Amino acid sequence: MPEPIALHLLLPRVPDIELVAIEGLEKLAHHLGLAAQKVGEAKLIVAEAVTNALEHAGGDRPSVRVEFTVTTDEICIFVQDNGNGFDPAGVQDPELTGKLHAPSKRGWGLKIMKSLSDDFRIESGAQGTTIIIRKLLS
Amino acid sequence: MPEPIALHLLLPRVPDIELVAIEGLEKLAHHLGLAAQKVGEAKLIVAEAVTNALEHAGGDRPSVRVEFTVTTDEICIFVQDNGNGFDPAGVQDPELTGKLHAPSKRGWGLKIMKSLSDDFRIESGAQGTTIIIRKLLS
Amino acid sequence: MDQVFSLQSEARDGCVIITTMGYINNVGGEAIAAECRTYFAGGVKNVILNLGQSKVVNSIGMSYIIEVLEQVQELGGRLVFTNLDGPVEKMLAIMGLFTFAGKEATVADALAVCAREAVDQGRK
Amino acid sequence: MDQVFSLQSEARDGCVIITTMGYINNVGGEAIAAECRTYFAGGVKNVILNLGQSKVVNSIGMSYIIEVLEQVQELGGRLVFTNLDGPVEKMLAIMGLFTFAGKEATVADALAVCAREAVDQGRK
Ligand SMILES: Nc1ncnc2c1ncn2[C@@H]1O[C@H](COP(=O)(O)OP(=O)(O)O)[C@@H](O)[C@H]1O
Ligand SMILES: Nc1ncnc2c1ncn2[C@@H]1O[C@H](COP(=O)(O)OP(=O)(O)O)[C@@H](O)[C@H]1O
Repeated sequence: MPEPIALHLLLPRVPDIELVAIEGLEKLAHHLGLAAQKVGEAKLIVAEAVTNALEHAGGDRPSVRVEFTVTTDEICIFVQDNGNGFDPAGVQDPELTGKLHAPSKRGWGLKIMKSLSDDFRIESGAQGTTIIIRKLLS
Repeated sequence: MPEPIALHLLLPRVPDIELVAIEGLEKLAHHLGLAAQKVGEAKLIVAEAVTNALEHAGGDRPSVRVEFTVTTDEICIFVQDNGNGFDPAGVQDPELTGKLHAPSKRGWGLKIMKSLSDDFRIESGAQGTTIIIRKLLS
Repeated sequence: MDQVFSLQSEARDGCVIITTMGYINNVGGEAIAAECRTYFAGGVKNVILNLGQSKVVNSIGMSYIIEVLEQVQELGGRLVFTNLDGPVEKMLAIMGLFTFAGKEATVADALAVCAREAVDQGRK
Repeated sequence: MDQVFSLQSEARDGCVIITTMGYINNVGGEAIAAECRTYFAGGVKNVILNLGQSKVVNSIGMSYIIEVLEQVQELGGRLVFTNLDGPVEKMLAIMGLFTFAGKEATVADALAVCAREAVDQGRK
């Protein structure tokens, strides 16, 4: 097993702050020489996960924990917020035909994260939401 | 007192990873509308501090903790490594005339950090080195 | 690093060509939709969206593109994406966008497609 | 974001003009020093270093610039910095570099300074 490289961030709610996490992942990936397509997909997962987490992070001190653990075999992404949580089972799968002409065209984040990852886990409760994603590189 | 915004990072030893911290500071500064000159100086401090910390971070798991706490009044920079430490009092102040024609032209980091900051503290021991810097914005 | 969002636009042959740079989130998506509205008001009904320099986008940004698609459909025009980076292309496919919108390698290809359709519509 | 380092170089009027882009750390500094050595070997003895697009540098990168200064001095030439971003200028001042190296607003200004010095040296 190759030795994993880890990068941890605790992000405040500031515009575009998710790009800092994405840039961090890029540096790890570049160092390990990972394939651009897989890394690009992982970056899109991070954009979705961190955007959601920042939107729902709560209290006086909204903050989002992001952790990457990367080897040449896989990228693990951990994103945790301190919001009020939600019931993932209650979220409907979006369909484009349903979104066209609908007032809100949003609701794609979870579907995109699931579709782009090899393993997607979500834990949500009154203390916040944690998503844990694995993306295999081969 | 304006509410401070905090960003925390735990960086692995990967080329150019200090740019991730610098980019994070940029996002906070941009959000708060801080003056470019002061922010630029703070970025140079971060480049020096993180480069040193990564160079000396130790053990099987070299890692460097970086924390920014920013308000419209000041930027606080905290950088901690898990290296073997050193005696700051034993470091000579560099002079350009002494570096010209010398085999090593390095040794400027501490001087630059001190010169660009309003408050510079360093604590170093067998468990590692911590520097804490304040940069006033007015 | 994927820099701050910006866009350029240009009308050609009844199409507006929008070229984006950098990260497309809600702010970038809203800017694209606003730019399109201006051209629609001026009589344009086809949109060519060159996302080649936007390697990171989020789904909130893309929800504004659904709005553009909706408007293009109402006008009887077309939305064509060009120069897509692989991961973004995969994301748009997941959203089902290529069922209703086109995808071409380059802006020139997209212009050719729009010109051909204009001819076809003229024949009917 | 301050992107990965790159440089461009060009010889003009006995000067090499080096324009850097992005972060200058040990890798970038070493690249600048290597580029200068090539031009020195070709007979150039003045260096104009345009750092306008390098807003972040570190002192290890700048230690390679001290090496360039040393070599320029041995050749009887000049090192002139141009287009400096305020914070980088302050850092170079802290290092005392402007005691031995020049600083001009633009590359054109630096070329004029070098040309004037060449005339002065010719008169001696
Ligand atoms: N981290 C989170 N905390 C609380 N609720 C969340 C979180 N992530 C997603 N949700 C809920 O799930 C819904 C669907 O999320 P998503 O698929 O990302 O689309 P969108 O955020 O655009 O609505 C959201 O509208 C929200 O109600
Ligand atoms: N974080 C650190 N851990 C251990 N030693 C350090 C650390 N930072 C600085 N030093 C010591 O102080 C010296 C001076 O550091 P600095 O002024 O940054 O210049 P340089 O790193 O180029 O030598 C270093 O050579 C090193 O011996």
